[in-house]
Amino acid sequence: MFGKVLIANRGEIALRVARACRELGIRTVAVYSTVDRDSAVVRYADEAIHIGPGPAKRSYLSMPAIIESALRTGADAIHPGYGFLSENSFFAEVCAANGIAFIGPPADVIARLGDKVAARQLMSQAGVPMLPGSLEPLSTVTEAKAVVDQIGLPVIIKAAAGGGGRGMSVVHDESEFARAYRDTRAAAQALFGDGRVYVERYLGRARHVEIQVLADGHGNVIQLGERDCSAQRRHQKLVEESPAPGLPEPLRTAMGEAAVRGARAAGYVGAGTFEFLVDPGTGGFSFMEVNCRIQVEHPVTEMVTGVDLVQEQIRVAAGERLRISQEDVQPRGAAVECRINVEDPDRGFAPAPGVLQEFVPAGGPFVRVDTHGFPGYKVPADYDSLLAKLVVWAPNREQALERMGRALEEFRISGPGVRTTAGFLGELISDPVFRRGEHSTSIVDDVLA
Amino acid sequence: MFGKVLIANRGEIALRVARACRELGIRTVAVYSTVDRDSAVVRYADEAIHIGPGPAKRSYLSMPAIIESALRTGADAIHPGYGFLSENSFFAEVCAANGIAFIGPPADVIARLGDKVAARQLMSQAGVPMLPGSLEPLSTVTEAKAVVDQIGLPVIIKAAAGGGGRGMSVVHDESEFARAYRDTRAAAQALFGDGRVYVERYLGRARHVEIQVLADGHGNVIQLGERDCSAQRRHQKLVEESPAPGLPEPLRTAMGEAAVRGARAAGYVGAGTFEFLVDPGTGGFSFMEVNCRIQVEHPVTEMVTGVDLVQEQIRVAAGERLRISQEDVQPRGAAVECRINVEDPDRGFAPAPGVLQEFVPAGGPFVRVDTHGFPGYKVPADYDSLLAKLVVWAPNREQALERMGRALEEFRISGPGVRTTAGFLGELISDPVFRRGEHSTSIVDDVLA
Amino acid sequence: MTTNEVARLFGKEKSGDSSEAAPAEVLKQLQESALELLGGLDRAPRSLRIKADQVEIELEWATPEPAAGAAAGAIPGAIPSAVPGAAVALPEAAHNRESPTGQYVVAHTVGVFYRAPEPGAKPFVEVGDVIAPGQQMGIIEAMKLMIPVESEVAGRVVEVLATDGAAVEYGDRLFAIEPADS
Amino acid sequence: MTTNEVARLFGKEKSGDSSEAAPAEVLKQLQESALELLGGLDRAPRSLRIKADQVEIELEWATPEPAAGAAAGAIPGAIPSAVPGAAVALPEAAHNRESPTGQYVVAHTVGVFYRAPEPGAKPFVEVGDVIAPGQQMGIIEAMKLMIPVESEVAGRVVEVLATDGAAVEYGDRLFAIEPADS
Repeated sequence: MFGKVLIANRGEIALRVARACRELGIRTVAVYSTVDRDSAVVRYADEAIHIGPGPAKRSYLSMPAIIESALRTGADAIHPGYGFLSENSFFAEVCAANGIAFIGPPADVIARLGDKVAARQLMSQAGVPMLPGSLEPLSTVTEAKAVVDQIGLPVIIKAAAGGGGRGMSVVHDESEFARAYRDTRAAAQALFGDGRVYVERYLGRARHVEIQVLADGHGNVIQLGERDCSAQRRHQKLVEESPAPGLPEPLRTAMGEAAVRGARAAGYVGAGTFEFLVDPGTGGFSFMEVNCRIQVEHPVTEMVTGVDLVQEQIRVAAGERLRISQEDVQPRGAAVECRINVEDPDRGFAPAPGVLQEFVPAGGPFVRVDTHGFPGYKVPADYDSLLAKLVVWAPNREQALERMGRALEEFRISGPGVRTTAGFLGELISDPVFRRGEHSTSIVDDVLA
Repeated sequence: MFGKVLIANRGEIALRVARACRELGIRTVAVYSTVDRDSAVVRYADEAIHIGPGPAKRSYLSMPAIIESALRTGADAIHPGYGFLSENSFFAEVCAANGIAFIGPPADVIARLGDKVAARQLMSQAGVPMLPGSLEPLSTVTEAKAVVDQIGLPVIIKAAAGGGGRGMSVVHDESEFARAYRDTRAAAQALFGDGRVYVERYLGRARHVEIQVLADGHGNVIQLGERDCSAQRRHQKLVEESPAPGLPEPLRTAMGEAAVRGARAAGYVGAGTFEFLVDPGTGGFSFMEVNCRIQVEHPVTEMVTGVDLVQEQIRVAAGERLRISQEDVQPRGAAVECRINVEDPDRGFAPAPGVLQEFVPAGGPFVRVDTHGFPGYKVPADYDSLLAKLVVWAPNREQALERMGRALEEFRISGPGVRTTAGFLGELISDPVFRRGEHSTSIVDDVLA
Repeated sequence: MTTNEVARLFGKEKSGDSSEAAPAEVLKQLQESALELLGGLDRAPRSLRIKADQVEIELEWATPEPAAGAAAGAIPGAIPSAVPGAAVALPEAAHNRESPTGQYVVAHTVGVFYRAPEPGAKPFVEVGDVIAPGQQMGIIEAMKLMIPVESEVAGRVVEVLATDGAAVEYGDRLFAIEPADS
Repeated sequence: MTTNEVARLFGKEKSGDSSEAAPAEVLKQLQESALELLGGLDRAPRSLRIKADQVEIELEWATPEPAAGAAAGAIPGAIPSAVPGAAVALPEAAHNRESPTGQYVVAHTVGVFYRAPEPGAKPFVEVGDVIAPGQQMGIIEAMKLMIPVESEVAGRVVEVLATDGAAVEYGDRLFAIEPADS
């Protein structure tokens, strides 16, 4: 096992990783930007290094600063959290070149799964269901149109290097196709420096359901059930839950098996997530992408399975075997996570950071809070607006939502200029549409409407 | 189901009950003494009534003030929490006489189980194992000595009306017996207004293991496994855990069955606890007492079983059936609770209350905090010193203790004059004696020695 | 939360239902009212809070001016421990009406307050009555128990603050008293 | 937690139900009201808070002696935001040594600081040297990359604050500078 881990991240996930390390008896190094110097993880970690100014490019995305910090402190491994360098295959290579373990999949696995065209090919070969579309990047409009003729409209044009909702366009009308194709290529080139795009059928009111997997370096791959992340606003997840409400058992089983098959085919090691779209019409599911990192919403799975995903992730990165087998994974009850962001729902969810004059997290039975907030903390405006993840568990979904309602109500966050999404989330989860659990990615718009 | 519940208690348990009510959609009434007017539950509840000054006799123990408040607010039921009026059979009767449901066992059951002599008789008839001793109160020294001759020394002389460690004396030497007998009678008379005493064999290094039961008014009685509460200091529990480490499975089963048998024999309804002594020498167990209330340490059972005991308690008090059967109770993993008291371990655990300048509860994976503390809260000196219950869960005891260690470390409580037991508890749970799990009620003294 | 030295003056009325005075006007009134109030006080307050509709004003002073008389003066922000049975000068229930003497007979339990021994009967005391320590001044009924309200001081009834049949809580002011020795 | 020395001035637009005064207007009114109120008080308060509709003003003074009409003033306790990329006068790393001029060249990355291009060579700069903007003053090695340390100002080296081969963090002071225009 590692003796010391450097945490190349900030906010709640940095604290989450530090907690896992402490429970495993591993020493921790926090790295921080200037605006994060008074943050919770800086206090919490055994050591802390000031690596750069607020802008992530010069701090949390600066490979030299992070590698240098790891070498200087004698860290055996780097945990990248999510975002920032977590799915950067080059960073994983640089870590290896410097004799530092990267807590994530091998660099080549990240590279292959990060290329959506390559991932589609791989998963298709592994027998993972796929939406009809192109398996190769499309070089011309004519070629692209041929695919569209074959699969029918509507279609979605996606950047091979995209992900997380960026670099894609939906086309409903054939007349718009040529233009959309060119625009998406240009956007992809601009955003990712890679203009390759592909086309697949577009599902309008699909559900977003993902499967959590864990794999070690000894050939063991398990899946830990699903999370429904359909409740999104502009591709930002707001509420996640497990089990996915009303998901037929055979479908759940098939998705779990597909994820394990896909992970094996990719040579996956670590904690990962297979994202699928579920078509409420046909009841079919299709591969979307693999996230080669721990996810924001991983606590949902932890609450129902009792498995500490971050601990397992660290252990397998250290070469250990998974402590649990597929049979040990026995999901129990229902868990729901709400992301409390410092945003103003009344002003288009504009960021609303500031000093937390009052910060009293929810507590009591079956409530978990992952947050880097504390009274007096100044939330910087430089990064994403996630302040706290509020997660609850109950024997069933209905009770879990009641519990979430009371937990959201009792969470007290205030300060000059500070606004949060807690109230909005409370309304969302008590809406009859949400309660019915007939999720699709347009549920938030439906509720807001 | 009730429409409104009055909570006749304060501190963390009042908040615990209010949370359960909110999750069940029940409105709440808090009652408070002058020193508690800025307390968490006063804010939390839908209504709050100022019932008296700091001294409990004139507030939380004042039946007229509480009943009057319930009648005025139209509460259907009163939840007494633990302590105060929770095991007062007369109060349960007064509630009934005023048409208010008492959330606890029927008055006559409380009365019978509260009389330790009557409880011994009842449990003995129900086939619950008992330490050798007298089943009747002893009227004379001669009579008492006859019992001692029969069962052998050492013995413990206990007040029939006692409980919770008060009103008892251990006798190791026959020459001390007569004096101890008379002293205990006198103390019992003074403390409880009831001089009746009985004698049973004394177990020096026994374990304190208790079984949680739930019973409804329709004949359903289930047990939810055990809690080991051996880690005590002067009869005050410090750390509780489930499962009891190293408890043989047949013993666990036998204890659970005995508790269910006992609860049935008593006509028990509600949440209750059967306390047993386990003799590490013989591996036998014997009945100690029944606690006719929700216990401080109930979260330990909630964490391993997933059952919300307070919700169930309220539901059965409203006449509903238990939602779970014995088969549904499938304990998972290990849970540990530490009681964080505002006491100074360096000064003989003297109370050390004050204003909480800093109060940042532990958080993250598998951590639960039940507390009425918040930043700026002035802990009054008028009541018991329990400020927070820190409860953790993990797949096994070793991981749970590692998790508890990190959670105790990250819990930040400070203020002028404020001291807590958190640091002491951290030392206790990391002590090799404690880690081995060979518990007895002298474990704290052993570790401190 | 926060220190005891905060006195807040703010209202949480939800969505204003139209038919109210314009906030600007209310604000002006509140402002005047605040200054008037402060001018009319002969003991400087530690804090002041005024609220009307959606508008509120809150003021707080750091240093307490030496308090003239009264139990309240001493330590700012300290919660005076309630003396069991003390029926005079309990400083809480700030919403209660003020007495110029600062002395009150307060409710010592939650219950229903009665001024007379039975409906229609003559009240135990009236404004202007001279009272002696231990003299019964009313009744509080709690759980059907009739608990006498007695004065602890000698003095004169200045004002009756609670109406007959009112539901009172612990500490609520029932009578304003002018002590005999003041 | 929160300092007592916070002065706040903020608006909380909620569901703007049309028929209300514009926040800007309300704010102006509140501001006037605050100043008027303060002018009318003969005892200076420790804090003041006014709220109307969605707008509120809150003021708090650190010292018991408040400045007259201090409404605006400097905000005590405010954290100055770091200027990205500024290699001079970064206010952090308070443990670093002070310069009489208050101007420094600081480390712009974490790494090992070298004063000379190679071991044994002459340092890039010495105390007393006059430097120009863009002039190399040292090297920071991070992940085997050699990153030049350059001055952003013209001036003179007053003191060398970091030793050759020292492990430095972002923002650590390397040189004290007397700017040419000071």
